[in-house]
Amino acid sequence: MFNDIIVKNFSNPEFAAEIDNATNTIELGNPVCGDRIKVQLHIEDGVIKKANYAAWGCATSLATGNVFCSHIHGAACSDIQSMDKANIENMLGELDPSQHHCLEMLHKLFEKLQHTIAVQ
Amino acid sequence: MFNDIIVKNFSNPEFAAEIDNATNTIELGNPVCGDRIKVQLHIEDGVIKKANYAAWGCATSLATGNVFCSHIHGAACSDIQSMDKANIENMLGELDPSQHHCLEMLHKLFEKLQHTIAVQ
Amino acid sequence: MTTQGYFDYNATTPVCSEAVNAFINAVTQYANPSSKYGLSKTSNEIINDARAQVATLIGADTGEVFFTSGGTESNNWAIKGAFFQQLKISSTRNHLIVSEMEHSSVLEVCAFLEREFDCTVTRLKPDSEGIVSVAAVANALRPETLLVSVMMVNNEVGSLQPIRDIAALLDDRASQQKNLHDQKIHFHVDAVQAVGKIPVDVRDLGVDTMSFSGHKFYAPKGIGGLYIRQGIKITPLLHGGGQERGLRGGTEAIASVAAMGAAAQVTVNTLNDQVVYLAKYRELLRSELLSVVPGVYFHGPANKALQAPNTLSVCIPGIRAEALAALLDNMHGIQVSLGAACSNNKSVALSHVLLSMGLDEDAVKATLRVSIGQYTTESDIHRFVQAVVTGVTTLFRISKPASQSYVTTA
Amino acid sequence: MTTQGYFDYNATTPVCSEAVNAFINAVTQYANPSSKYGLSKTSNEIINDARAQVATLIGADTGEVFFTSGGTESNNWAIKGAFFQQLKISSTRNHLIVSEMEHSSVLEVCAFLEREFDCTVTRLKPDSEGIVSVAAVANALRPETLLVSVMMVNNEVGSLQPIRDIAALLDDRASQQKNLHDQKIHFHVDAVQAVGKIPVDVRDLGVDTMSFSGHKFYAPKGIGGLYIRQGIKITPLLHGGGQERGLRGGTEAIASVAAMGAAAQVTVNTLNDQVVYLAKYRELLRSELLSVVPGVYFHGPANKALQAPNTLSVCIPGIRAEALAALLDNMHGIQVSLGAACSNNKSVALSHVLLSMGLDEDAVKATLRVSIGQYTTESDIHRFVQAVVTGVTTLFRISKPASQSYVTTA
Ligand SMILES: Cc1ncc(COP(=O)(O)O)c(C=O)c1O
Ligand SMILES: Cc1ncc(COP(=O)(O)O)c(C=O)c1O
Repeated sequence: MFNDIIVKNFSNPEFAAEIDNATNTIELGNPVCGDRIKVQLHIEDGVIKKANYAAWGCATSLATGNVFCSHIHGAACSDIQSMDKANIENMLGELDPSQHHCLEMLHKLFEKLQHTIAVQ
Repeated sequence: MFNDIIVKNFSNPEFAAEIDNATNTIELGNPVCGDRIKVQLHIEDGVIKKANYAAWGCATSLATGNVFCSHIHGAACSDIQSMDKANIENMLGELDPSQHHCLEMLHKLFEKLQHTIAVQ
Repeated sequence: MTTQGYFDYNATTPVCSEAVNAFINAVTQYANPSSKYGLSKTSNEIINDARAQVATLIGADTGEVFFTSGGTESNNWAIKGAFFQQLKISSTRNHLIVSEMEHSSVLEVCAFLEREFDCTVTRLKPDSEGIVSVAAVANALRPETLLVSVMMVNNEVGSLQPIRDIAALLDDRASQQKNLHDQKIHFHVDAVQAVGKIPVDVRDLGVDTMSFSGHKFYAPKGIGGLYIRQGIKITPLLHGGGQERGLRGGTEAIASVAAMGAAAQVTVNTLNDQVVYLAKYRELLRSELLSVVPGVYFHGPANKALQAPNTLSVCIPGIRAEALAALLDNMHGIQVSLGAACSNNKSVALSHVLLSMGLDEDAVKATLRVSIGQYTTESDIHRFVQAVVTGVTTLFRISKPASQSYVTTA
Repeated sequence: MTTQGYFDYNATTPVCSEAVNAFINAVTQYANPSSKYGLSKTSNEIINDARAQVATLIGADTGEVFFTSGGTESNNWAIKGAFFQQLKISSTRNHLIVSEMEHSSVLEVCAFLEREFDCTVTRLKPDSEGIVSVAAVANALRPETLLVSVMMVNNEVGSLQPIRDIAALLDDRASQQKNLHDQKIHFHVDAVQAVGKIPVDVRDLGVDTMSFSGHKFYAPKGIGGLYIRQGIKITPLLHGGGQERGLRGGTEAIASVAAMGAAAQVTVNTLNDQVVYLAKYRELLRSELLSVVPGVYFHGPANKALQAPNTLSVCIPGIRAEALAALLDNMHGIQVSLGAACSNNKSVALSHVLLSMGLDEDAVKATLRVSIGQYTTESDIHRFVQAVVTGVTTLFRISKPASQSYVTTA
């Protein structure tokens, strides 16, 4: 069963789109269940001006892409860099055991984003 | 479960009594379940003037004693002698398998009665 | 249906209105609890709620309660499950100990294992009051003992067995003296006649598995459960889909489960009162019978605290209980159980429980089981005693002369 | 509860009002059918009536119908029962043949016997349409074969298996060529997805044992049965009191039995019509989906006569069925089943049925099971197709770009 955050984000995935002028791309795959998420970013002046995503996978992973984008869209890179695991932990709400791999994916996405920002 | 004949005969056993001036006595025991029936008769002028019984056993066997007495009470000895198995077969009504031993007892009672009359 | 003549609550109980209503409410929630959509949420909640209600009744954690189709399945599961679980590890731990007065669903399982597998069964005789002693269990223990199964309350005489003490004995044994395989002996308890009738607390008792059955405490027939203590492993009896945490397959009987939960809840709320007034009624029954039925006496524990409050095993020497029961049923609409019944043309089935207590055939045939419950009233008791007197009088009128004379067999 | 979004009748069915009413009427008849007093007469009549209703539904004699707690118990009983029955006579007849697409309650029983006893199991692959061939069964037979178990209708793709032909094969084998122990091979059939959905006649089929489950034909969950052909002997699974003619212990679940009887009666009266209109709706569903969902195709028999009229296995390449099902559920209140589901953090459970038919992982993950029933209306079907289109559109919007690009794993 899905919690409200997950339902809202997979049934109305506002950030599911492509960016023409992406400055960066983050990609992630889960080798076990085959979920894939690709996030395109437009970063300018230390701010994530735009974040969009595409995904292929279970409902929770589709929601995860949208949750990720909604949290980083418009955020300052410095704020992203200062985030830690605890901030991310509750973003998807309460999950069933079968959905936990999506939280792992979300953590990975933030890690990758932090890395992307760091090396910029 | 008991059929109506059995219920009527064990719940209101009219012939359960002792005869002071009995001319004959028939006794029967079932070695398996321990049922016992003792019938006292007053036979005079070729007629069974009186038949009473005592019994110790299951409800169906108590009924059997009463059914037996009610059929022979007042009967002519000659009528008894001309009875065959078929006449007796339905006297107890329909029986469960657990009650069939009482039909056997009834047959035995008639046999004994016929023998008693014959040797008189 | 009226219950004023019903004196056979140990056979089964009428279903309480709370249980019927719970069934009716739950039966419309048709979604399969194993399904992954929203509709299944309610089905799951119904099951979880019922599991919590039942767990409360027996003092278990919800994770320790498994639903089954009744006491028979629970007993089969526990004993075969413990046996087959062990079979993987060692075929030399193959000794079972049970009491002679167990329910057929325990005895038949043991006979099956004995017949089909390399397995030995010790059957312990209870004493004349219907109680199995801890010493008897202790004496029967062997290095290869795998399981002990003793019922909590006997269904025919209501005797309470020393479950807590047997559990302590087995625990002691496990800690002191290592048995052949360093494995604790599995202690199964058939509490089908206890749960709902006396307070039962699995933690306090220290049992490994424990059976119960809904229809003995005002739930519908065909639903029951098995308590499996946390950490205890038994092989499933019904292999299948992953229901009941993988241990009991089969789509959950939601509506019946809900009904049993509701009945458990009612019991939790009323048990303390019931225990008191049922014992009072039982003693009323006993004293009234004593005052009006010549020679009547009772089987079971002399110490009344060791008897289920709702059960009385009544012996009326000189009569056949079967005949009295027939009179009670047909003349008075009263239902009781028997110590013996003609089972077919050639044999009489005598209660193995009463025989195990050392009763002779005549005494067994003269025994009625009277068991009362939450719908029994004081006036039902008076009416019952009156009917017994009438019946006994009729029987004595029929049998007195014959029973005194010598009778030759045919 | 509304059923307009319910497309999962193979998982379970709503309970029909006739069954609920039968339950409510029967539940007041509280007497234990095994008791000997008059009050038990009604309880017994209720059970006898229900047994006759169920026997009519499957073309059996009443003496051949045994009530159980459901399909899982019936499958466990038949297979373990045939195995243990044989074990007495010979431990060398120890080979079982089943199909790979059986329900877990068959497969898990076989795995248990294989693991714990000296026993070999051959698992037959169905063809790509989900049908096990008679030739495959014939090839797998060995002198030591004890049992063949093949389901009548598969629960996921609805494929009908050649039961009559397999029975004939086994009969032939028994008459021509004596096997190792001169004993006929036991033929068990899991007909849980057949009874109530297509006409079933045990005489015509020639099976030895056959399972069915009430909740698949509008009775409550937790009640079912096993047909045991006259003369066939299997060991009990639930040992105990002499219920069900000594073969299945446990106080009878009277009210649930009555409910299943009533549901069987309704089915007998309506089945012929249902078979026709459900097949019509299924084809409507198929053609509508074909016309609006790009790339959609269906698993199962090409010959539609070989598929249960109520079942459609739908594959939509390029999407995850799990995600579509979540949208259908949460946006439209529609329930379907899946070919695959994330089962925990580390694995995905892929349908063993679809895999056995040779489908690859992507196809399995893209498969929905749609199953309809007596409450489905034509407008439900239109609404369903509309919802699928909306869902697929959303999913393609999310996934299109990503699914086309190469993605490295984390
Ligand atoms: C083919 C098949 N066999 C057996 C079962 C098990 O039946 P039950 O849920 O009544 O135990 C099911 C359904 O769950 C099934 O689809
Ligand atoms: C002591 C005892 N154990 C087990 C059972 C069996 O329970 P069920 O009828 O629910 O299978 C009963 C009652 O029938 C019982 O009295």
